[in-house]
Amino acid sequence: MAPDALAVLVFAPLVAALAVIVAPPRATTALALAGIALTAPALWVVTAAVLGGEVVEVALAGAAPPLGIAWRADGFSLTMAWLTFVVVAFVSLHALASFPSTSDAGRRFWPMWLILVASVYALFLSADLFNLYVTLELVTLTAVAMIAIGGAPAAMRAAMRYLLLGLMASLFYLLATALLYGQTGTLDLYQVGERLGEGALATTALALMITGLLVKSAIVPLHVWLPAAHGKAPGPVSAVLSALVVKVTLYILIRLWFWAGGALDDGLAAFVLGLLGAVAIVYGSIAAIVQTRLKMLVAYSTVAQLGYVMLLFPLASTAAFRAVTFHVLAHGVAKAAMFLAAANLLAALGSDRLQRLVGADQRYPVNVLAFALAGVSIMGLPPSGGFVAKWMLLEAAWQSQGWGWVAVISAGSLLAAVYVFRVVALAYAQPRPASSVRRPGTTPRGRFGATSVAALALAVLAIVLGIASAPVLSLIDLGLPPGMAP
Amino acid sequence: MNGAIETVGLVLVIAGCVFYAAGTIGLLRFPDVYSRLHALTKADNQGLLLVCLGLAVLAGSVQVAFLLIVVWSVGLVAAAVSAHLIARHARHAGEPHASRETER
Amino acid sequence: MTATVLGLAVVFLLLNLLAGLWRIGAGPTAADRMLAVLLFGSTTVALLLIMAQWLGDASLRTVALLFVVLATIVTLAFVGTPSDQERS
Amino acid sequence: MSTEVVYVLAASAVFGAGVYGLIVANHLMRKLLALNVMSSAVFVTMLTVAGTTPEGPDPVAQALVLTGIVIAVAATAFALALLVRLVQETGLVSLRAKDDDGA
Amino acid sequence: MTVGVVVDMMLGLALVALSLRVVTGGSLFRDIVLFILFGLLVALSWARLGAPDLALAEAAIGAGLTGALMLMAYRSIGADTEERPVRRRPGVALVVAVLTGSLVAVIGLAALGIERVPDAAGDAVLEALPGTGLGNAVTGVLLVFRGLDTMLEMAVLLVALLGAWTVLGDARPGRVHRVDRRTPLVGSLLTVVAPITLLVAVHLLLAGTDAPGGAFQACAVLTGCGVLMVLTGTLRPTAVAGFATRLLVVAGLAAFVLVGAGAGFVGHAPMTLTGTWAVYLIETAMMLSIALTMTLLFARARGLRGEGS
Repeated sequence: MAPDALAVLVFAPLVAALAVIVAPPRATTALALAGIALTAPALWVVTAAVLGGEVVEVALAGAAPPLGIAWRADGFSLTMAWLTFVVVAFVSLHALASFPSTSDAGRRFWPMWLILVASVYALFLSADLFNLYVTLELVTLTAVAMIAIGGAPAAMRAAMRYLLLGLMASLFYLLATALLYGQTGTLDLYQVGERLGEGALATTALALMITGLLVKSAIVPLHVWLPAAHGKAPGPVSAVLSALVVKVTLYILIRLWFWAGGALDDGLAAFVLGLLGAVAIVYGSIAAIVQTRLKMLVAYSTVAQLGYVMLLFPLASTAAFRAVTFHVLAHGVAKAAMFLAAANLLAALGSDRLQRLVGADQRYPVNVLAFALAGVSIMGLPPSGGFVAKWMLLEAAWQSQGWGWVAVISAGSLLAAVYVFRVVALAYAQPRPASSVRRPGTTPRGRFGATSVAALALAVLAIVLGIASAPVLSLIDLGLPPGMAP
Repeated sequence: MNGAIETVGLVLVIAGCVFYAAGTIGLLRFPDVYSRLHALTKADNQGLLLVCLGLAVLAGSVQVAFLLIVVWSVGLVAAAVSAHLIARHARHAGEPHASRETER
Repeated sequence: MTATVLGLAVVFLLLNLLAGLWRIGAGPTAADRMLAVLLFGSTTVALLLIMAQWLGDASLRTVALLFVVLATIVTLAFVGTPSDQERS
Repeated sequence: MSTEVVYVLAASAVFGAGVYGLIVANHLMRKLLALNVMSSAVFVTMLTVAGTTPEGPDPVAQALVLTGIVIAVAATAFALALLVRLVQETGLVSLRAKDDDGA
Repeated sequence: MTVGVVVDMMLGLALVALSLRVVTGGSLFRDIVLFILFGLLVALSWARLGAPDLALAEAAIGAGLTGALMLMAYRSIGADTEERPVRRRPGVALVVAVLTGSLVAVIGLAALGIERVPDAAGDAVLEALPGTGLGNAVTGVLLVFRGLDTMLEMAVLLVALLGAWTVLGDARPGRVHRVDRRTPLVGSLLTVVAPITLLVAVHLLLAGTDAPGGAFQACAVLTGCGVLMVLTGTLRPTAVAGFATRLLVVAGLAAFVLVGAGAGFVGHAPMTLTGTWAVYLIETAMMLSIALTMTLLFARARGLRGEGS
C-alpha cells in the first residue's frame, strides 16, 4: 500500500501534465487540480506508515540498489514532501487566477508547473546520486523556463544567468557522481556512505558535489543569480522558487553530509559552511534592507534565511537538525505567502516600489495582512513557526556553546525585523491626501479574490505552524540522521 | 594465400590513406576555396573507396562488404551535395578565384 | 602485423585530420572552415571503419554508417550563414 | 601509460578549460560551448573511472552517459532558444551589462 | 608503448587543445566549427574506449545536433552581435586560470587513484541481464534497471521543448534559413537520403535490444531526417502546436508512465516492464517523441506542416 502511494506522488502530477498538454485548455483546471489533489491521500498513507515506525522503501522495477534505483521515504523526506504539497496547493490556487488556463501564459504555465511538482516529489523520494542529478536538471530547467514565462527582458536575463550557473553546478555534481561511482561501484546514497572510505578522492568528490549544491542553493557568495531570478519571476513562480526550489539542493546537501559524508566529518569543513551561512544571514538581510522594490526585498530575504540552514553543519546536533528542518518548513510557507502578497500588491499598484505602498492597507487589507503575518514568521516573533524554528536553533547553538552562532541568529532576527517593519510601516502609514487618489491605470484587482486568499491562507499557516508544532516535530524526529538520538 | 590476401587488403588501405593525405595537402596548400574544395572532395572519396575495398578484403565477409559499399555510396552522395552547397555558398558570397587574379 | 599496420593507418589519418585544423584556424572564409569540417567528416568515417577492423568491434561500422548519413546536415545548417562578416 | 590514464588526464584538463571558459568568456554562446565541453569531459571521466567488465566498459556508466548526453543537448537547445529571444529583445549577447531594474 | 596508446595520446592532446581554443578563441563561428570537431574526436575516443553506443550518440547528438543547433542560433542572432574583443583585466583571467589549473590537478589525481571495486553495479547488471530477455546490457540499464532515469530524461526533453515554446513567446516561428531547393542536387539528396535514414532508424531500433543501437541512435537518425526536411523546406515550421504534434511530443513519456505506473496495478514494483512488448512500445514511442522534439527545437517551431499543405 505505502510503496504504491510513493508512486502516486510522482505519477499523478506527471500524468496530469501530459493530459494538460494534450487535452483542450478548458479541461486544464480540473486535470491540474486532480493531479495535485491526488498526492494528498498518498501522502497520508505514507505518513501513516512512517509514523508507524517504518521507513517506506521501494526498489523500482524490482531492482534493488546497486542494480537499480530505490525510493525511500523517512520522516525527513516526508516533511519536505508535505511542505511541497502545502505550498503547491495554495500557490496553485493563486495561479488559477493569475494564470487562467485559457490564456496564452496559462497554457504554458500549467504543464511545466505539474512537471515541476512531480520532479520535486521524485527528488525528495530518491536516494540515488544519478537520479538526483536528473531530477535536479528537471527542476532547474522547469524553474528557468517558468521565470521567463512573462517575457520581460529583465526576467529573461535573470533566467539566463540562473540557467548557466545551474548547468555549471549540475556538472560539478555530476563529475563528483562519476568519481564516487568509480570508487564505490554504486550510486545509492546510503551504500556510497558505507563504502566510501576517507581519502583524497572522497574529499575531492564531496567538495565538488557540495560546491555544485551551494551554487544551486544560492548560498553567499554563490547567490548572485537568486535575487533577480526570484524578484523578476511571476508571483506564483517566485513563491515556489523561494519556498521549494532552493530547498531541494539543501535537502540533498543535508542528506549527503549526514547520511553519506563520513569522509568530510571534520570540524573545519563544517565550520566553513556555517560561516558561509552566517555571512549569508548578515549580508542578505542588509541587502534586503536597502532594496527599493518589494519583490527584490523579499528575494534578498530568501538569501538571508537560507543562511540559517547552513548553521546545521557546525552545530550538528539533534536539536539543530530539528530546528533547521522546522525552519525550512516555516520559511517555505511564510516566504510563499510573502511572495504571493507582494505579487498581488505589484499587480494592484502597478509597481512594487516601496514608496507606492503608502496606505496600501486601506485598499488591499488582505494582502497587507498576509505580508505582515508572514513577516512575523520571518522575523521569528512568537507564536509563529519562524519563532519556534529560531528559538530551537538558538537553544541548539546555546547547548553547544557556539556563542558566535548565537550572536548571528539573534542579529539575523533583528535585521529581518528592520526590513519587514519597513514594508509594514509603509503599508499601514496614513497616506497624505494627495497620494490616496488612485492613480490611473491601477486596477482594484486582488482585493479579496482567490489570489489574496491564497496569500492569506499561507500566512495564517505560517503562524499556525508555531502553535501546532508538536505533530510536525514528531514527524521530523522519525527522520533523524544516523547517530542522532531524538 | 591468406597472407597474400591480407597484404592486398593492407595495401589498399594504405593507398586510401595516401589519397586522404593528398586531399589534406590540397586543402592546406591550394590558393582559393574552389580549388581546395575540388582537391579535398575528389581525393577523399577516392580514399574512402580504397579504404572500403581494403577493409572488405580484410574482413572477408559479404555482409561487411555490403555494408562498406553502402557507407561509401552514401558518403559519395553526401560529399557531392555538401561540396556543391559550399561552392554555391562561396560563389554567392563572392569569394574570388585565385586563378583569374593571377591571369590578369 | 595486420593490427599494427591498421593502427598505424589510424595514426596517419589522425595526423591528417589534425593538419586540417590549420585550415579552420586560417580560414579565411567561412566556406574554408566548412571544408575542413568536410575533411573531418570523411576522414572520421574512414577512421571508424578501420578501427572496426582493428579493434574487432563490428558495431563501429554501424557508427560509420550513421555518421555518413548525418554528415550532410551540419553542412546544410551552415549554408546561409552570413559569410561576409566571417573573414577574420 | 594505459588508455584509461590518458583519457582521465585529458578529461580533467578539458573540464578545467570548460570552467575557465565559462567564467571568463563574455559571449553567452561561448559560455554554452564551454558548458558543453565541460559535460563531454564529465562523460569521459565517468566512463573511464568506472572501469571495465569482461564485456566492455561498465554498462551502468555507459547508460548514465547516454542519459547525460540527451539531457545536455536538451538543456543546450533550450538555452539557445532563450539566448536567441534575449538577443532579439535586448540586442545584447552577454550578461555583463548592468542589470536593468525595470518593473 | 603500443600503437593504441599513441592513438589515445593524440586524441587526448587534440581534445585538450581544441577545448582550450573553443573557450578562449576570438571568432565565434570558427569556434563553433571547432566544437563540432571536438565532438567528433570525443566520438573517436568512445570508439577507442570500447563504447560504440556512445560513439554513435556522441557523433549524432553531441557533435552533430548540438553543432547544428549552435550554427542555427548563431545565424539567428546575426553576425552584428559578434563578440567584441573584451578589454579584460588579464589579472582576473590569470587568477581564474590558476584556480582551474589546480582544479584540474586535483580532479586528475583523484580520478587516477580510483580502483574498480569487484561488485560494482555494472557487474550486477551483467548478472541480472539474462532475466530481462534483452541482449544489450546498456539497453537493459536504460529501460529496465534504471528506467526511472530514462523516464525523467524524457521529461527533461519535454520541458526543454515547453520552455523553448515559452521563450518563443507570441512571435512567429523562427525563420529557418532554408536551402534553395531549385538546385537539383538537394532534391535528389532528399529522395535518396530520406528513405535510407528511415531504414537505418528501424534497423537501429530493432538491433538495439541485443546489439548497439536502440532508441537514442535511431532517434538521432530520424532527427537528422527531420532537420534535413526542415532545412530544405519540405517541412515548414508553424506557430501552432496541433493535436497530433502535442500527442507525439508526449508519447515517449506517456508510454513510460503508462507502463511504469501500470506495473503497480498488476502487483509489480513501479517501473517494472512486464514483457518484451513493453520494451518495444517504449522504444518506439521514445524514438518518435525525441525525433519530433529535437526537430521542433531545431526549427524553433510549435508545429510542422508539409510543403504545400
